[in-house]
Amino acid sequence: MRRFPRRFPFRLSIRLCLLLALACCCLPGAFAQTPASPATMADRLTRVEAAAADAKSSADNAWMLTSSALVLMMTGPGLALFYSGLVRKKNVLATMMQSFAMIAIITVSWAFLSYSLAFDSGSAFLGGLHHIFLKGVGAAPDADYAATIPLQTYMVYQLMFAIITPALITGAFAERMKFSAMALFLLLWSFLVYDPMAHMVWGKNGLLNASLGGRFPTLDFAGGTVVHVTSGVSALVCALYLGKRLGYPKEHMAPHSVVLSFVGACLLWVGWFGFNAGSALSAGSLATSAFVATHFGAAAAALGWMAAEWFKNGKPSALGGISGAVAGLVAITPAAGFVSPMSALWIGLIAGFFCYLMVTRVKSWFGYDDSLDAFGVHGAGGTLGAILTGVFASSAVNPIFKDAKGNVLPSGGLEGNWHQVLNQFVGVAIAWILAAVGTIILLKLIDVTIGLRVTADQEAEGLDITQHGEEGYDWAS
Amino acid sequence: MRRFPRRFPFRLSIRLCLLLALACCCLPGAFAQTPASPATMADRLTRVEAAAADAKSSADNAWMLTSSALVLMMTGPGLALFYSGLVRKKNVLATMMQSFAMIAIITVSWAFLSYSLAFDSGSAFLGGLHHIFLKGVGAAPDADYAATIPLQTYMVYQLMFAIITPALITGAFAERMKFSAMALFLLLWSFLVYDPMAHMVWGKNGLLNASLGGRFPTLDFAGGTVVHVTSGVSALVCALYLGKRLGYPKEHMAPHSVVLSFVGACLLWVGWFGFNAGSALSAGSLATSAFVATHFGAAAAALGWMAAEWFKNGKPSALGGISGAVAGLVAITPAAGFVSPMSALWIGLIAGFFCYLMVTRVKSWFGYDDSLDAFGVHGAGGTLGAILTGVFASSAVNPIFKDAKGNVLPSGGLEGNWHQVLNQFVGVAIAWILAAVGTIILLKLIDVTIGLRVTADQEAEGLDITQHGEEGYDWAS
Amino acid sequence: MRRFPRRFPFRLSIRLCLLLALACCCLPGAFAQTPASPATMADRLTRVEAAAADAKSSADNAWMLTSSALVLMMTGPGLALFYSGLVRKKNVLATMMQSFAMIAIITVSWAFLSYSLAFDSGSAFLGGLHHIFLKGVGAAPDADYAATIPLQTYMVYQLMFAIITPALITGAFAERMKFSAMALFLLLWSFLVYDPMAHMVWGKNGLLNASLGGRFPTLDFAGGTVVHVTSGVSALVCALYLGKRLGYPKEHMAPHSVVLSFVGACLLWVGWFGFNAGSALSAGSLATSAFVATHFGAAAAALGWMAAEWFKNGKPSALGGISGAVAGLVAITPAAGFVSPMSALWIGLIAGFFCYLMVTRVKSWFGYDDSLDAFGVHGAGGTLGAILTGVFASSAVNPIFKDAKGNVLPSGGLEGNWHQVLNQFVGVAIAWILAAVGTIILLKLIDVTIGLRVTADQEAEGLDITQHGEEGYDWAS
Amino acid sequence: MQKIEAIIQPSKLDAVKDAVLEAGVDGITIIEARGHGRQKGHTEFYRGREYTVDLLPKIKLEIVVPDEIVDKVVQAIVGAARTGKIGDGKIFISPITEAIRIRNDERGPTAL
Amino acid sequence: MQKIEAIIQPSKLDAVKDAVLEAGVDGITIIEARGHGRQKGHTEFYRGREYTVDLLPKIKLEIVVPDEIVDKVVQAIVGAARTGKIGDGKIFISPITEAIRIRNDERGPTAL
Amino acid sequence: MQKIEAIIQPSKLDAVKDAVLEAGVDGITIIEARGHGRQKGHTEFYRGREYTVDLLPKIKLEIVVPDEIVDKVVQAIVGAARTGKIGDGKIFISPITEAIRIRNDERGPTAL
Ligand SMILES: Nc1ncnc2c1ncn2[C@@H]1O[C@H](COP(=O)(O)OP(=O)(O)O)[C@@H](O)[C@H]1O
Ligand SMILES: Nc1ncnc2c1ncn2[C@@H]1O[C@H](COP(=O)(O)OP(=O)(O)O)[C@@H](O)[C@H]1O
Ligand SMILES: Nc1ncnc2c1ncn2[C@@H]1O[C@H](COP(=O)(O)OP(=O)(O)O)[C@@H](O)[C@H]1O
Repeated sequence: MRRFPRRFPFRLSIRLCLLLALACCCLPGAFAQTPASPATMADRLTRVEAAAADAKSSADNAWMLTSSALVLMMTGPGLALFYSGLVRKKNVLATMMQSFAMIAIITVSWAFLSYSLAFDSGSAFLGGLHHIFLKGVGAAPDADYAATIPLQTYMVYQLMFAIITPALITGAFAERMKFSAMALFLLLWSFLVYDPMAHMVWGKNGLLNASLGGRFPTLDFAGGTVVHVTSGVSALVCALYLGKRLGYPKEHMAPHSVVLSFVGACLLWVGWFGFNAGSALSAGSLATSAFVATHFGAAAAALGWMAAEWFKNGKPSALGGISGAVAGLVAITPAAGFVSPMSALWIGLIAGFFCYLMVTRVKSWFGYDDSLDAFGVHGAGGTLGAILTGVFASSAVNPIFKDAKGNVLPSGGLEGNWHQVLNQFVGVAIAWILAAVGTIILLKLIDVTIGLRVTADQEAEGLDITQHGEEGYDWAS
Repeated sequence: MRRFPRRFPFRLSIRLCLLLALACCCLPGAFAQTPASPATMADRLTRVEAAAADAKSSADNAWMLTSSALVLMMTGPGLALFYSGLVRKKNVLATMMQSFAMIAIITVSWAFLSYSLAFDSGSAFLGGLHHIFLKGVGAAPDADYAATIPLQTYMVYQLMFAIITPALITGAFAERMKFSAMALFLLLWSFLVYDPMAHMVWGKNGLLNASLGGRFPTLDFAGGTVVHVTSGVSALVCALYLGKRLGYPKEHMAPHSVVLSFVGACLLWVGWFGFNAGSALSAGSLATSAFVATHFGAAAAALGWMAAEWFKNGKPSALGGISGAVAGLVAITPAAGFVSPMSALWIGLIAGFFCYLMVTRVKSWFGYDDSLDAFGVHGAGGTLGAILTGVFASSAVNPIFKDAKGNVLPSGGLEGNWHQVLNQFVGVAIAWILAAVGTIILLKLIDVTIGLRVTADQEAEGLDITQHGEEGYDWAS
Repeated sequence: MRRFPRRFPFRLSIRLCLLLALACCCLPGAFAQTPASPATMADRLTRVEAAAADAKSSADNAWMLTSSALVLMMTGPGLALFYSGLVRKKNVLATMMQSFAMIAIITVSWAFLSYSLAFDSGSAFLGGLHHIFLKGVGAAPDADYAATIPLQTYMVYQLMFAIITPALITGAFAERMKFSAMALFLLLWSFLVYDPMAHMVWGKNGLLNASLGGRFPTLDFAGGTVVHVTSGVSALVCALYLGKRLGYPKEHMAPHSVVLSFVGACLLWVGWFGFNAGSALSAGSLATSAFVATHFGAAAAALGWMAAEWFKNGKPSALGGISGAVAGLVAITPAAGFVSPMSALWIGLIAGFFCYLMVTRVKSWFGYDDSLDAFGVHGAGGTLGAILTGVFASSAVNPIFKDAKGNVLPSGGLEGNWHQVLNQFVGVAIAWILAAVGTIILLKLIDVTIGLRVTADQEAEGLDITQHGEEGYDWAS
Repeated sequence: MQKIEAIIQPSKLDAVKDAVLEAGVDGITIIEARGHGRQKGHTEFYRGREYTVDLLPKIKLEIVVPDEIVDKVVQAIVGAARTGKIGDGKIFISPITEAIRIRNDERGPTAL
Repeated sequence: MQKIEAIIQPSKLDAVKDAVLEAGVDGITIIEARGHGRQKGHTEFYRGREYTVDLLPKIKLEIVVPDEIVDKVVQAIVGAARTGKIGDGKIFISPITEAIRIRNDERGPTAL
Repeated sequence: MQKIEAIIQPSKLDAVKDAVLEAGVDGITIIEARGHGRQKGHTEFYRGREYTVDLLPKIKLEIVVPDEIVDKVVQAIVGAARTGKIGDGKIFISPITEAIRIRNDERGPTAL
């Protein structure tokens, strides 16, 4: 029944009364449009040009507000469920709280300081302080970031990214870190690691900003380096610094509810459309191609991981399927707006296999306890995705490089521009270094001050009771 | 990668073929636009003016349909999960059913009668009957309510509010009310309390309608008085009238699954963007600022409540965090479209502390059994928010008051217009009185007819089995 | 506070800077618009016409991307939760995996082949191969399908339908089918049954395509025949072919968690707005009326089913309420864009009763084990809805039939066009035959090759452990 | 030493626990159980399928006590658990030959 | 009086329950358990980590009966619970010195 | 034959299980339990309401063994379950008059 809308007879009438309505309440001197109007054509043109721009702005804003809500949904309940299903019953609430605390804390720090540090113009490495307390962040758009939506929309959309990034790290030190230490660490981390990285890649004058002429243009559509590499690498450092959970790996530490994790993973998938397609910052066809790439990457990665399990264990698992999907979503994140649907399938498939190996083999080789595989999935997948973006980026999908005459230049390696892969390495390297160094410093700092880990007894009793005085499931009732 | 969309080379071509497409199937005499067109500029202008208005309408409609879906998601599964996690296992389904029944029942009563009672023009207190069975509620917008979206969109969006409001009350009499009595009570309640209140605040000729020149202009952006004060106060009356649950407070009545409540709370938060930002009724910058205020209020309140717990119990709890978030969402609801982001943080913080005290102290002082704190959170938070709206409302964010010459007048107390706080009190007072009186009458009525409470045996066995013949979790399988 | 947006003073300024922004970065020769511009009116007109078309496209695309995300959410986590809550604990993950596998598998097959088979023009029964590997599916719209959105958006939106349809079938053979057999069967099924049916009803040259002049114009707004009849009928065949679960019906096989099913059902409801309102393929008033019809149909059906239970068992159940809602959503699917809100209530009410009888009576009469009632709800409800669409379709809501002179002709039976009911029967009949025959062939094929059912021991131990090597809930932790 | 096994209504757990501690017991072990007996169950409906649930939720207490206080404890349980309705439950008594406290290998009544 | 404790396969619960009631038992208490024995467990995989699960779901029945019918009940259980496969479970019998019906303080076999 | 009932800390389950199998036991039945004893519980807060939780999670093992190896098994349990902290748990021993293997109706010690 698809085309009938456009056959609608009374649509014209609607359109007209809409017009009048709009006229009456939006356009000064609208009366001027009644037949008897003396208004010159020029006036009408100017008004309708404004009206068209306003309509475009509303359309893009509608999509960006939806995307912002979707990205928040990724952290809560998405990630909270995904992670808390993987821990033992006695830590389910504490794990959820780590994601939830990020929503509450980072929101405030973002409003006070972080937005300015990340997106105010400033040095190549960090933003300035002109926007602290969101000064000057209002309804007017900033064309450097998003020309058709209120800057405030851009601010709150970016906030959702700043929330989920530290929340991802919590997977590495699940089941053993003090709540107070966790909160303090991640707050400082967002200042020391996230804000600079976001500025370098997306901020004005950013060192790696490919769209605003950064020194080393790194392609990162939706945060492969900014979000996943930084969080994943920091996760690895945390796992190494904090050490293993008591009894790991000897003891039985199977997920207490893969059911919760499954639901969380599905919500992550759905929310990721806001994360990647939203990063087009408008509702045009680029959003669509990012949307498609995202979905394809996730599906292919889920198949890749499951295939690996099928081959290795004789059967694919639900946990494997959802882990693969998340790995694919991570890997496609930097590429989403640059690659064709078919390339997205390749990236996803490779990521599925790669992360499977990282999580099942590499981790056990080195023997660190990255409890929920924050590094294995986000660090590894993010790094892989960032590199592959340089390989698969297509100028047909998104002609980002042009010569002086405006002729489109090749984007990625497969188009002959292998140099871009180098730039990608630069971006990744900086993210690795910044994340690793920043994380070590902060962990050390907190370790010597308030301490990082709960006591052995508390760890045995569980964080829910010892950190929050609750139980996730009440046995009695 | 933010700006590339707008660098897209083949976007012009798209735009053109879009244009043609649109032309072909939307605009009568579109052919007139081919170069060879004889059509006068005037014709083309008129058509493009209509096209721009249509585009704006589609943009706003896209956002409002999304918002409507989000607000439904608040009730189911959001509120259903939030509440059912807080009860004992034996009442989990019954608690969910109370929310679910509202979705089903109020939808029908809204279509038949309530929409008309609330939004048909009529007296200052109640709407007329011109729109029963949705007569005259079609595709054409009603400029008094929302000039750019089909009236039907407005109708269904408002319906979602009418659904969640009575559902909120169910928290007060959880675990002890007959399903039949609950359904009948809340249906009548929506006629007697909700429809009049909605009409007064938002309806044409409404006594408190600030945008359509009501007698006592009360600022209520998204339903602080209409939704939260009415439901919260009615909840208190229900708790007092029905009395305590058997064994309360002596017996162990801890939440059977804070996990469920956590998920529900997160979905409430996400859905609330539709609730508040959707109340802009368009996708413009006002929606953005309501969106931001909503998120900030929730985050600050979560911190406030957790801080209070940390101070009092030595540790913050997950239940505290989510309760705070909901309290903040409630308090920011009437203010969302009027206050700056920073004011939103203040309102949230205050609400977090205030509701914490209401729920933990005041309730135990008076000793009523508001089982899930519907009053402590929605009644108290809603009242607080309505007052604070009068304090923090900013004419810079939303210049609602103007003098004859159209000069912007101060909005809230902090701008010097303390009189507005008085108006807010009037609105709140009316909501309190209407809710309290209406609720008592209905409870009495049902009590003497079909009876309100289940028998002691049924209460002990649980509502799931006695009211619905099911169990939430099957032990055997 | 509804109207303030349109009173905004600085909105004009925004609009202007928006305009400039848009101008600067979208329109070649934008400078031409500065007062001093020499550009002729005609140029400006052409540009603004393009801008208006672009805005309309973005608005519709925003809604369609949102809808696509919502429809994915229906399968995961929606359907996965709804179904897995109804099985026994030992099969919870396997049941979720059946839905999840469809997301992963069908996505790839759709990209490779299915999209082309379904939507490439071709014969009346099946599409061609011009679009394999999504060749030619780009940013430009295809006016035959959706004139205002990128064809890629249409492709991915349709993909979400292709995913959920086979997933629905899994309800029939839950708790006893091999994972490998399930995956292979449903993959082949989507080629043999879904793609042809989708082509016939929605594809170019489709035999039943009512909007593109098919031979037997069947009204199916969002997939009553394509999605629900095909999946439901195939489900029946599966149930008959595979036979009963061990111990059915003697043994205790109550849902292991109606709580999960409840959450799933609510998410299905919310997602269904994307399914039905999204099928308008634009964000105009038709989307709104489909949205309203969807919600009303679901609510009335929930009441219908609950009323039937109340009458029969003395109490309504939560499972009954949600089953009714789903039945209503199924039945309203083909009608959503053609019927008035009041007709939607009727369709829903009838569907609620009808499916209740199918599931509780008819099934036990015939004694097949349609474990989760995929046929009773989707097959029966879909068939009923398709027929009732022919009865209630209203030319006032959607004037689909016109005579040569363009005068609107009656749509449905109640308007006198009983002939349409006949056409509906044709569409339904074809769906039944295609689904039944195709399913039998495939089941036989797989049965003789790799085999369909797990062993009795595996079935007793549960599919989670035997098919996936996991448990849904870990008892120990 | 004697082992007292008591099957009671879940709603009585708190009361019985307090009464037993009153009676001088130091330790109790509690287990969730399902019981079938004279108390008739209820009917559940799932999509028209009717289940008669005749296994009702019960709580089982296991208390090992020195012979002297057996009667006292039994009285305490009966007193606290009784509602007079069918389904109140049962108490079973059996001999325990040895008790060991894991912490310090204490044996016999002193280990209780 | 004797206490009959039977550990059986969960899937056999309904059958055993009916058989036991057949045999003239009035009351049964059922407890979810996990069992380890000759029956070998299975392997589970979570992100490459391999768990050998050797504690399998079992159901434990506790039935206190008058001495006379002990054999009859045991036969009933064996008959209903046997599949012949490893893992069918065990029955243990031990003496009960006293039984009390909480509802009315009845004692001895009549309390069962 | 003797029944050994051991109540232990959940975190000790794996260790105790291995130790007991070491000691030559063929079968074990495990039950989730809650325990009250000298070990003091903890406080939980739900919206300001304070619950003192004095029923702590425990695991109960039931092992029926031939008389000969009772001490050996008890030692194994004590050895593996002891942390020296209050709450380590208890072991209770009581006689079993008969044991039957359902699978093949074997009786007596050989059935264990
Ligand atoms: N012979 C028995 N052996 C084991 N448990 C029993 C026995 N008789 C009763 N029970 C337990 O006691 C509970 C209550 O017994 P029931 O006959 O229902 O009520 P009453 O004890 O008041 O007669 C039962 O649910 C069952 O768990
Ligand atoms: N000595 C024992 N003490 C307690 N429980 C036992 C003992 N031996 C077996 N069981 C229980 O009986 C179940 C079945 O025993 P198993 O040896 O696996 O099969 P079978 O009884 O057919 O030899 C075990 O899972 C365990 O729960
Ligand atoms: N007399 C008893 N009867 C039954 N169970 C007991 C008894 N005493 C202790 N227990 C169980 O043993 C557990 C540990 O006992 P507790 O007194 O807390 O520590 P400890 O054994 O180190 O003194 C208790 O939680 C309870 O489950």
